[in-house]
Amino acid sequence: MITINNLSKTFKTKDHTVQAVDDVSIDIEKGDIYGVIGYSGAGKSTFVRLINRLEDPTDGEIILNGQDMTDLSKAQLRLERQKIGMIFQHFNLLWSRTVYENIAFPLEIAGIPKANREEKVLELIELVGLKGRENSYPSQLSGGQKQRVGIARSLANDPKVLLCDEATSALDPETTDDILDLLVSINEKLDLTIILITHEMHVIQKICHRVAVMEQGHVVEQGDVLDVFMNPQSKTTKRFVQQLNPQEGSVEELKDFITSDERSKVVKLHFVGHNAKRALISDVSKQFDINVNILQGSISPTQEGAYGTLYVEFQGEPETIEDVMNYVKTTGVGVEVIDHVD
Amino acid sequence: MITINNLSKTFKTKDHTVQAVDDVSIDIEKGDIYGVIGYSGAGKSTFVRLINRLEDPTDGEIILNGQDMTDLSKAQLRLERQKIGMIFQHFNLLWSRTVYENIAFPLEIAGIPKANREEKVLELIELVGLKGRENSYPSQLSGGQKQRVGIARSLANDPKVLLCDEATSALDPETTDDILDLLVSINEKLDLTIILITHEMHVIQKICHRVAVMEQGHVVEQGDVLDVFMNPQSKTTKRFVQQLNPQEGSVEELKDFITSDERSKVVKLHFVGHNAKRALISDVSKQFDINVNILQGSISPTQEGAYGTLYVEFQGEPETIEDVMNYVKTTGVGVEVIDHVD
Amino acid sequence: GTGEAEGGGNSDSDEPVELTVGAVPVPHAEILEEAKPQLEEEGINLTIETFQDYILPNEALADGSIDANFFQHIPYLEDQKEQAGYDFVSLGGIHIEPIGIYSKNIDDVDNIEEGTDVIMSRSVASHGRVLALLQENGLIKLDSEVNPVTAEVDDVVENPKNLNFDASIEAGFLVENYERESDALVAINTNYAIEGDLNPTEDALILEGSESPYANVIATRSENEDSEALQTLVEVLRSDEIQSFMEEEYDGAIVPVSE
Amino acid sequence: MLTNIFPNVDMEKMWVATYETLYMTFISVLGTFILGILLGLLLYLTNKGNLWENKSLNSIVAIIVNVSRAIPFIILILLLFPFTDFLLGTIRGPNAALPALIVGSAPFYARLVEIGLREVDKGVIEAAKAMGAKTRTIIFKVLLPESMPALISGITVTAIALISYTAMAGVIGAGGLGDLAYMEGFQRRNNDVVLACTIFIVVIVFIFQFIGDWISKRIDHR
Amino acid sequence: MLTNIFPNVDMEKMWVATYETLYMTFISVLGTFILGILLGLLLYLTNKGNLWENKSLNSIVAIIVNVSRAIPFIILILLLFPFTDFLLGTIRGPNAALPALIVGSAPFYARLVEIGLREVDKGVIEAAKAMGAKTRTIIFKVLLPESMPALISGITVTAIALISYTAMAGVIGAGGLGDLAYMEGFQRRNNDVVLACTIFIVVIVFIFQFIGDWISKRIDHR
Ligand SMILES: Nc1ncnc2c1ncn2[C@@H]1O[C@H](COP(=O)(O)OP(=O)(O)OP(=O)(O)O)[C@@H](O)[C@H]1O
Ligand SMILES: Nc1ncnc2c1ncn2[C@@H]1O[C@H](COP(=O)(O)OP(=O)(O)OP(=O)(O)O)[C@@H](O)[C@H]1O
Ligand SMILES: [Mg+2]
Ligand SMILES: [Mg+2]
Repeated sequence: MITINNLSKTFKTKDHTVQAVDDVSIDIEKGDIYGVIGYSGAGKSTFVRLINRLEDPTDGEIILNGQDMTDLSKAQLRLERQKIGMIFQHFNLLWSRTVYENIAFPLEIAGIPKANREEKVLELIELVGLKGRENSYPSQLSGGQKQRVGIARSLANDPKVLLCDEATSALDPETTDDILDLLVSINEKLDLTIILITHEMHVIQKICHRVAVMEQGHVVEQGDVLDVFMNPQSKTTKRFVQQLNPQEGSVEELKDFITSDERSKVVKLHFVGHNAKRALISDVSKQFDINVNILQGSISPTQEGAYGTLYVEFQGEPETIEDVMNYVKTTGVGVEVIDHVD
Repeated sequence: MITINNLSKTFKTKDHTVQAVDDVSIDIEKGDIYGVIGYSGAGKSTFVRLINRLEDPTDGEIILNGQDMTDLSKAQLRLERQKIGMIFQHFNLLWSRTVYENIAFPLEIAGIPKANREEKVLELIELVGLKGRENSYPSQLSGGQKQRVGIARSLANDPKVLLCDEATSALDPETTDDILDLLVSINEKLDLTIILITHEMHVIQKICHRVAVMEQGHVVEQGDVLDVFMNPQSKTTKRFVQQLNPQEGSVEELKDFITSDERSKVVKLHFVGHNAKRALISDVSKQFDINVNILQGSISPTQEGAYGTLYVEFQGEPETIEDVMNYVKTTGVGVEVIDHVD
Repeated sequence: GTGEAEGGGNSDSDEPVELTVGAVPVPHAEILEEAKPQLEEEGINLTIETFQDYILPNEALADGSIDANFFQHIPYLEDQKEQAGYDFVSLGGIHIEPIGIYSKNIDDVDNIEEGTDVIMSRSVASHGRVLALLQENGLIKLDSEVNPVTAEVDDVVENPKNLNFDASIEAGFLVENYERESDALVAINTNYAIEGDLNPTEDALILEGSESPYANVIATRSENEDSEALQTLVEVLRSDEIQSFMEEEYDGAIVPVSE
Repeated sequence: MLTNIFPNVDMEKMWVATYETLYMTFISVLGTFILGILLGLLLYLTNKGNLWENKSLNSIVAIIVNVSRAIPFIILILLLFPFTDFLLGTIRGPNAALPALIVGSAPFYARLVEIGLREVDKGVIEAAKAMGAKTRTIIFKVLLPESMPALISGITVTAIALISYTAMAGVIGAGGLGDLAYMEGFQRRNNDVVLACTIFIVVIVFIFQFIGDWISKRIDHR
Repeated sequence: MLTNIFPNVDMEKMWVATYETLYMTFISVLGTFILGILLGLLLYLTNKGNLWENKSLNSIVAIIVNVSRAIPFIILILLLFPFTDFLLGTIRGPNAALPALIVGSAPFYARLVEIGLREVDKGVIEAAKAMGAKTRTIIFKVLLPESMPALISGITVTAIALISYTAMAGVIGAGGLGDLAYMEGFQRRNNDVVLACTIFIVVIVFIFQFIGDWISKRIDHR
């Protein structure tokens, strides 16, 4: 659906040049919810703005539905843009227009006659759950409601692709969940391809099928969400995965349990995917003469199955612990001895 | 240290009156980090603004160090305010002043001669880790650095109390942790009483000793953080506690495990406090003929010990499961059978 | 200031006498400028203050910031004395600036059509003068009870040609109006006419005669009436040299007087 | 009783003058609004980072705006004589005052328009671009509506300045209250006429301010 | 060569007039700055929700500001004669023009000051209050410094308008470039003098604009 080849964008300012996007190649399939995650300044916004040519690429190509976005005339580009929806962090609604008029705006731009707009707009208002608020002005809406208007607006021209640049970063956690649910349902209902930029890992976890991790303009990792979660390669990705389980990061509390006693070992268990062995601790306790203390960690469901990390303490004879470790490895659960905390 | 009795504040506007704070009584002890949590509009900001009299209470008293804040003259109030630090969500730094000058501002207000300011300001800059940035303007700082300036500024007059109104809500998760660590270290170093407003539960979890939950102007629950976490009474509190373990909220995935099979039960285990039995699953598996599948949940450390919830599946004979349940109850771990998900 | 003026005229004194006279730029200030060397010989140091309007020179004279002024004719002076209660006297007329009525398209008084526009300066002081001139030429009749000097457009009682009066144009714009409003009659003060490259004696449709009562005078406060310096000033301005300067410089558009 | 306090005030003349002042103000406000918005849009659009970024065009417009703001009104009237004559066939009367009034105040208003346009949220403009909007659409459906409260309060300020400006148009026979105050009041030393005209002007000012405030409040949904 | 293009231009007179224009502009800009900030602060502080909230005082100041903005300059000069005479002992010359220039432009600037003050972040004012600041401290250490770029660009606009205003002060013998252009240039049909004066005025305008932009850029650390 969207193929991006060797995309680069360099900004030149007076005193320095910034390579905001650097040789990025990505394939996005129809119906995907594709997440792009990265720290501030990683180039995420620039990347997404290159897709609808709000920025002109320095190099590379963007093929959307077989159409190379980089060699369109101005008029063609405008038409093409009408088929790409975009949702913004700060909503970017026109305060001078009501909810209805804001949603009708892209239809006006596309030159659809007034009479034909109404049905579409009302349908969208219904879809995003704003019935009854047609004549409210944005200033009379809450953040979540504003973003719903933003979503409805982005869908007005029946786009094939939806670009979301930090669409939920300005919202509180409650409302974020709400909006994400709405995006998922739209994705399913309309079979829409969504590219979603965020710096919040739980947004990726909650709704994305695939993810790319950006760092200094490069894509350092990409693939299925679970694959990336399971085997984070780069430091950035690891840090993001930690974000999902904040406790995993703060391993200081484990210190008290890490002793030189051979009969006690702190172990990190990593559960990933549909076949993660959920009964592992129970099994081990039964089969081996060993005590398992759960110290901290979490297990959570994702779009693609269970995922999580538990830090546990094995208490028993050194040899038994060794046996247990070997057993765990056969079950497909990741296992790692933690012998120091820094 | 701070005693608040029957505090109320009513806003009267043209078409309606709002009871923003309604009969609130709270005791805060010296050195406490006291959290106030609640949804938007619950009256948190109004509450904290009543403490330093940025709003005049409609009713009730605020006794700070034995001094009733409600019957001070204007001049006395100004002096009293100089002893109360305040940190704001949007930092509220003067862009026209450098970091140094911003931090010196409260000292200027307190009429401290220029020569005597320098030492204090430099000490504070050191404390909040901004050495070398003295002459930067706020616009040249990141959000976290700005908030550090805000913190340093609030400490300039050696306040006895620090009021923080959503001090971290405008910051990204990384920076939030950073700022919270700084607050804890200041609390410990200076034995400062901190009142901290937030709508983010993990902020409370991370640094507060005690917490009050506000809803529509009322304090619906207050006490030690762990007590409130363990036995959330009101719906609001429950929802907040859920925020901490997002998976706990999304129990839909448990549906697949809840069957009419008598030999399988989905159980919620609730671990609270220092004596939470960490080896429970291991124990049970050894002692009883039963399999324990961990479905989802998390265990995390708090200021007052471990805390968490695990959803597990017990597989075994109905009577055995019954026995296990009884056994678990004796260990002090909360237990509850989940037989439906809504 | 006043002090010097009072003690003035003592040509024996080594100290020159300071004299400050207010005037409008053309021609009054220029005439005064021309008289400076002669006055110096008489031991008078003349300072010229120029004004753009006709109210302030009298105000300045009244409050003592100038010793005399030179811009107005007797009828106007009389009118102002009455209205503002000034205690002024005229020390004598110096010249007449005959006002003229000009038109680009109309070449004869008899060819003036019904409803022709008459454009004149917004200076109220000159309205009566223009109206009197029109009356003399039989174009209108003024209320006989009104002093023609202070007459206003409202005082026209007979207007057989239905002339259309516009009495609010900035004096400096009159020549421009003559150029562009070609079907109108434009009353132009001589100084502006000269500056606008018009020759009053040739170009004017109607020109005031030398019998005009509108001689421009040196005016001062009554207390200065006997000031020797001011007497000397008047004498110098009436001298042959200055009179011939006026005739030559202004091409006959200014008529010197000596009574 | 009023004739005692205002013995020299001729109400008929007052009404005529009021009409002239209102006429000149209305038309020149209209002209200033249109010309000012055009110039303001040009200033804004050709500025750095905006739709028609063009440094030299921007400088030229800025020079025109600055220069005409600084030229004294009387000189402006003079410079515009040929143009006014060509346009209207006369250089006298209320109509002849309009070109100078408009040229004198439009550049000032243009600056206010530019300031107002700069306040329009860049994000909203970008959103319109992302929807495939033409520049014309962005101007008429985003820039102007979103800056309308600023444009309205700007034209209110300008209109009030124009009221005082119209007095100067008296020099070409445009009449109006300011001119009446000068001709009948000041020159004839009738202080009552000056006072009466001033009162009338002040009332007009308040009406303008009221209307401006009301409109800008009505259309401001921020 | 220059004397060929400008045969009637007397450079000495030009410099005198330039000096007069600059003198009047400088002093009146200074006066306008101070009086305008005072009035602007009053307008702001007495407004709803601000430190000295006071509806009637606010209305009174608003009326004064509106009224003096609308009174034609010539009438203003006239109305101020007694005051000017009392203050300076004369009603003529550049100094005598200053009261009218200042009274004529301060209200306009006051509005710009008010707009600038409104832009000051309410949170910052609140922070100062929470630190126990006196109103005076808030005014001098928060409100004025934080709105300074707006105050500076406002006084730049006002100063440029004042340059054109000074031309009108010619009626009381204040001189200046605008007056020279009118008296020596226009009235004597010396177009070269008009042109030369206009060029001088434009140069002054650009210098003012440049200085204003430079200062406001320097002090703006946002
Ligand atoms: N117009 C521009 N001119 C110069 N540099 C730019 C421009 N836009 C972006 N950059 C730079 O490009 C880099 C990438 O910016 P970008 O906005 O894409 O990051 P981001 O990942 O979206 O960050 P954030 O999470 O803060 O939004 C940054 O270093 C930024 O400073
Ligand atoms: N000055 C005011 N006038 C009228 N109503 C007010 C005023 N300030 C606050 N309120 C109302 O009081 C209630 C409590 O507001 P408050 O700002 O204290 O809530 P909050 O808990 O801080 O919310 P948030 O998380 O959004 O900051 C709200 O309903 C609000 O609308
Ligand atoms: Mg971004
Ligand atoms: Mg709040």
